[in-house]
Amino acid sequence: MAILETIGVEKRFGGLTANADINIQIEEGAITSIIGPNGAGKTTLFNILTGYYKPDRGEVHYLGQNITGWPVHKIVRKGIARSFQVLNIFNEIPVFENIRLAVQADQKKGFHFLKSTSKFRSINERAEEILDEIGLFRVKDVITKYLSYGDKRILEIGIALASRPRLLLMDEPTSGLPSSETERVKNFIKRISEKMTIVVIEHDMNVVLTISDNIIVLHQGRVIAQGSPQEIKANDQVQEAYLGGIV
Amino acid sequence: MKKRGTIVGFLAVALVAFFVLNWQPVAAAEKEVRLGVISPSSGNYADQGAAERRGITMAVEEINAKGGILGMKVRMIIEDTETDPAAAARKAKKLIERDKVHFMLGGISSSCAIAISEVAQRANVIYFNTNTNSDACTGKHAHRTNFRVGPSNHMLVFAIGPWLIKNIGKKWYFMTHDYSWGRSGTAVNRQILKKYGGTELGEALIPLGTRDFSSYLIKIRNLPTKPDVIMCTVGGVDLSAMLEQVHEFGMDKDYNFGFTLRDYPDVWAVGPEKNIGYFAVEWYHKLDAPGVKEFVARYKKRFPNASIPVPENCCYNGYIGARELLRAAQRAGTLETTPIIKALEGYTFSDNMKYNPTTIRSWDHQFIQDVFIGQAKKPEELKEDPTDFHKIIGYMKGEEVARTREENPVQLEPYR
Amino acid sequence: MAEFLSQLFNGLVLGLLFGVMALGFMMILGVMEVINFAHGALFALGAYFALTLQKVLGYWLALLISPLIVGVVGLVIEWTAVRRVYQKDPLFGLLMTFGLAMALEEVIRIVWGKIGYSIAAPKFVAGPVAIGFLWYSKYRLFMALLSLILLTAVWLFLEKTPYGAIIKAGVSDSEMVLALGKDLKRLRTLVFGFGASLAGIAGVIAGPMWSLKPTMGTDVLMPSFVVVVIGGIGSFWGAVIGGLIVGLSKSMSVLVWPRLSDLMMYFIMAIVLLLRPRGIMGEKSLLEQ
Amino acid sequence: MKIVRYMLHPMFIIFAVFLVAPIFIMRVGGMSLAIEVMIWAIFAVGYNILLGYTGLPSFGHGLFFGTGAYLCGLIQHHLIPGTWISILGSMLGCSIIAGILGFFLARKRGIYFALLTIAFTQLFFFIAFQWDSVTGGENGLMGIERYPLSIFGLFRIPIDGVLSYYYFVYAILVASIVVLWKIVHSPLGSVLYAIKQNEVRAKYLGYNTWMYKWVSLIISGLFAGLAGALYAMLQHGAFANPIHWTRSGDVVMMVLVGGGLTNFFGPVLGAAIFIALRDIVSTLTEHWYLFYGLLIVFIILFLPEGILGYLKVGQTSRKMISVEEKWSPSLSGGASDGHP
Repeated sequence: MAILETIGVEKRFGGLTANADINIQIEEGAITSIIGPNGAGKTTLFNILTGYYKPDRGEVHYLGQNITGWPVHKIVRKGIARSFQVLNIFNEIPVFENIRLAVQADQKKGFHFLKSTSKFRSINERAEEILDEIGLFRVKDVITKYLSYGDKRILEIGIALASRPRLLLMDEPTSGLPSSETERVKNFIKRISEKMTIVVIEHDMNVVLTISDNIIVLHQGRVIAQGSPQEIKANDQVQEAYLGGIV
Repeated sequence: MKKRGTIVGFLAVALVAFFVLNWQPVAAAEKEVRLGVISPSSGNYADQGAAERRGITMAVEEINAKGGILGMKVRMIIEDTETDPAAAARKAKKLIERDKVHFMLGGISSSCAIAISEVAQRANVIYFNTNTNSDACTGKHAHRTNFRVGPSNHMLVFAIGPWLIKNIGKKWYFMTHDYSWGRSGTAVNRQILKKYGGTELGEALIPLGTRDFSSYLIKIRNLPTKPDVIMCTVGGVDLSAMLEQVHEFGMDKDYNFGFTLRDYPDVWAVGPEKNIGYFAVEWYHKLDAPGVKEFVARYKKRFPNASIPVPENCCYNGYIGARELLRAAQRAGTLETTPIIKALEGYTFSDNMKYNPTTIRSWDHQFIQDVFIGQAKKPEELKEDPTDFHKIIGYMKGEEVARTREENPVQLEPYR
Repeated sequence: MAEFLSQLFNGLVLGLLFGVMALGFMMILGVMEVINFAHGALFALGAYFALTLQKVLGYWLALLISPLIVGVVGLVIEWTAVRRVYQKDPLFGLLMTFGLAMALEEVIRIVWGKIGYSIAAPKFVAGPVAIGFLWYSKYRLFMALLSLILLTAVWLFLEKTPYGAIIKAGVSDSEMVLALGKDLKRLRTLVFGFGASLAGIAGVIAGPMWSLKPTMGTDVLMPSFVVVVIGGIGSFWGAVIGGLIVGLSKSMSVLVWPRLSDLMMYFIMAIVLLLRPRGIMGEKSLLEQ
Repeated sequence: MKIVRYMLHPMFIIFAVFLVAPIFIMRVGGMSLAIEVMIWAIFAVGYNILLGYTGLPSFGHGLFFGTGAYLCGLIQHHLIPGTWISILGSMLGCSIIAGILGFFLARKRGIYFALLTIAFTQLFFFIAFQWDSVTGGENGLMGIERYPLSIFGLFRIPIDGVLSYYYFVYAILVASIVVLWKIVHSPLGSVLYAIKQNEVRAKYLGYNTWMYKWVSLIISGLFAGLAGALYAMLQHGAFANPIHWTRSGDVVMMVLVGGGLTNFFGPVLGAAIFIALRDIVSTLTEHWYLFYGLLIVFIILFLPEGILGYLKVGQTSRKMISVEEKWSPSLSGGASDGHP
């Protein structure tokens, strides 16, 4: 069963069409990759799926419910989380606090205003658990901006995990990482995919082909191919439009 | 890093120096008379404030030259009201608490004066408000310790209004500055129309701070009946702008303008070309009254570089206010508040550079004095004396134009 | 009816002046993302320079030179102070220009004194003129013409010159300018100077109508704000249309309820905000949301 | 040892200083000034929730301060003459107004937010200035009293005197600072600070950021109303001028000078320095606006982090400074990909 489905989604910026007639289904429990050249409209699609943009046309259905036009926070609470291509974490506070904020949102404790944050034991314990899980417990008190790039990437994903998503959208989780680190992130994705559905935007074909169950190819705002890694590799149109001679 | 350290060090030293300079306790011994001068040197009325401070300075220096009062020199402590009542109240508190002034004077803006007098009354310190005209200062907001040196709106309007009805016409249109001073001016004007059987053709309420009067002037131009008099209660900067535009739209040629009050600096700003209409004047430096010439000469000697070369009404009121306040202390023989108030109440003085003596009315503390009716001179009439903008065409005695006790039923606080 | 038309006309004429004033304000806001509180003070400086210059050089040269001097003042301000706050918390730009506005106003008090002044309009446009039902001031017609010429010139500059294209790009996205590889630093300095001289020229034009006072800048700053909020940041036509709306609201409310003439523009602003939060002509930008 | 640690805590130092200050101030005079410092400190610390923690640069907070003063007077004149009721009424009224304006404001940020707050404060200024049957117009709303405090009808404590009013304001200052301190260190505070750093990220955590910004506006409005009411009682009057935009820089300067962007207690220091400086300079020279203006420029150029920020005081556990960063680091990558 498809956990997420789009029907004829279209988004324009001025005269430019970023997404046109996008019809995709994301299978529950699988890892789906979205690939395509720069400017193909991948991030725009993410922005639409998570409610940051409202599509000009079309609908987004999640678990059979029409969520088109919902505000971001509401969609997130429904179980869709997201990590960003450009690092999007809270830089000025300790690593622990980043995760704690996410757990706090998940437990809906944000409006408590007279009790110190340190008194919310369930939040703090859960945050430490997550830190342990993603292997950042050792740096939990470091101000985030002093983390290494790879750690920041992991933290970015860790924050997304804290909201216990059913569906996790990751925007280029390996971008800018050296190959050793890429491996680490790749394994990490594999590991968490056992618990949730994952959609990744990825450029590194090596990563894409090894982790994906399904691949969606975007080109100039349209879906030009969709299928298993083998099918995509064999697809002439994709070869021509995007993959070139890489594979 | 070193640069930063220097900056902070500099700041710290400056701060400490300021505190040391400023926060030294006032000398305990009563060796001087401290007069708090509280008037605007910034904001809308900055120039009027400067003018009244010149008058106050003259009075204080003249008295000090004669040995001061009660054997002590008078020292002025000047604070800026910023033409902002909240700031004025704060500065008044400062003068009372920290400088421990014996009395205060100044004002210009009625709203500042009301705020100051509220503070002064609570602290039981005499406050002379100079150059305010709102009826509220000696009406709704009258206080035992509060005296008003200049004439009230009521006095001004009852001087100019009947004259206009008699000599110009009965059909009036009002231009009202849309705040309490303006509205109270027009309200008194309406009384006059009622009393003398005139008709009102309408009213334009002009928001304070209006720079552009074109729409109002166009409206007047298109009135179905042409008004005999356009009666304006507009003041300050806005009046300068209005005179400018009345001239620009050529309305000065075919309409008669009346003004509740004309402050000399406003006309000085726009120049003789655009000076128009009939108006009430508090005092004028060309009055043919005893002492005026000498006063003008003293002013010119003392302030050779003043932006306005002759003393005008604000300066006059400042001078008279400061002089009478200090004289009263001399008469009372003390700096205590209540004896001075008693020495002031009902007191009459005739060296006031006006035609008739001025009386300080005991029940509302209004200075009852002559109010003059002026007419703007044509530019060619200014040839010999470029400062002589007005022609004084008449005057009213104070008691004829001031509110009666029935019209102004105030009850001052008991003596303390 | 005659009055209605007269007021309509008057509103449009005023609107043009507000447009010129707001355009400079908006360009600085758009390109630098700085709310220039000093815009009013620059307006006042324009008028005061003209006051001094016209005594020596006559009206026309004053009209020409005074805005240039104000432009130079703008350049100096930008170069010494304002450029240090770009890309920082918008609060800093706000406060910085706020402080500059105060200081400049006080400088005017120190140099020219606290009393008001009047600038004489040139003889050939002094006095009123009657055109049919409309009895109007010659100077204002002259001013309207001048404003129109100015607006056209700015429009041509924005549309037809490469610099204009960059400024327009900067208005919506300063990163884009960087991407174009142009010298953003110099561009900003120039735009600041240009915006300042627009304020200066508005001051010179307004001087003979409104008379001069040190506080004159503070009084005209607010209409510029409202024009920009109504018209929308980053749009030439937004500034023009916003200016006209504010001008009309001032003159037309005199017909209906004069007390409202000042409040009216704020009400219009509130309505525009309700219906179209980014202003009538404004484009969606990163500045909001 | 614990006691020593408590005693070195800035909160304790502030409370202690204000507690004993009258001993010195009574000698030289200037109690009103000291009271004013405390009132502005309440205002500034509350305002800093919005500015320093949520990162919303309001340049029109005089609106709430001035309105609070008016409400205090109006309640005294027309409803019940009492100190508590007028103060609580001002707080409630201002938070309601903040809530209503928040519907427009909370969707904005950065410079657009600032523009709108300026416009709203002007709107309120005109209303306050022109509606003189209610507000007293330019003359202000006079005759605001300090009624004796009555506690359950048992005691009557007069606060009309300078010293008694000082300690009344002091008690409120202490309470306000404690409450605000708690808010800042609560989950709510942590979310507000998260919004300042990265609003988009906060949204993607599932926070309804609009609602939080709205709440932050209400909190700051509430404390501004409280300060306004206290100020009205100090001055015995309420005036329109504090609402005017030309006065709106004051509270921002206090926050900035003290280092409010990096330190919770910065605004208290800022209020003290600002008010003392204004008082001194305006007495020394007629042209004090020049110095005030230049001082602002100087501070922005050389001390943008304020005094505490510069001295790096109290930035151990929670580093709050983000002024070097670009204002909206959010989604710039996403957006650039969105414009193919």
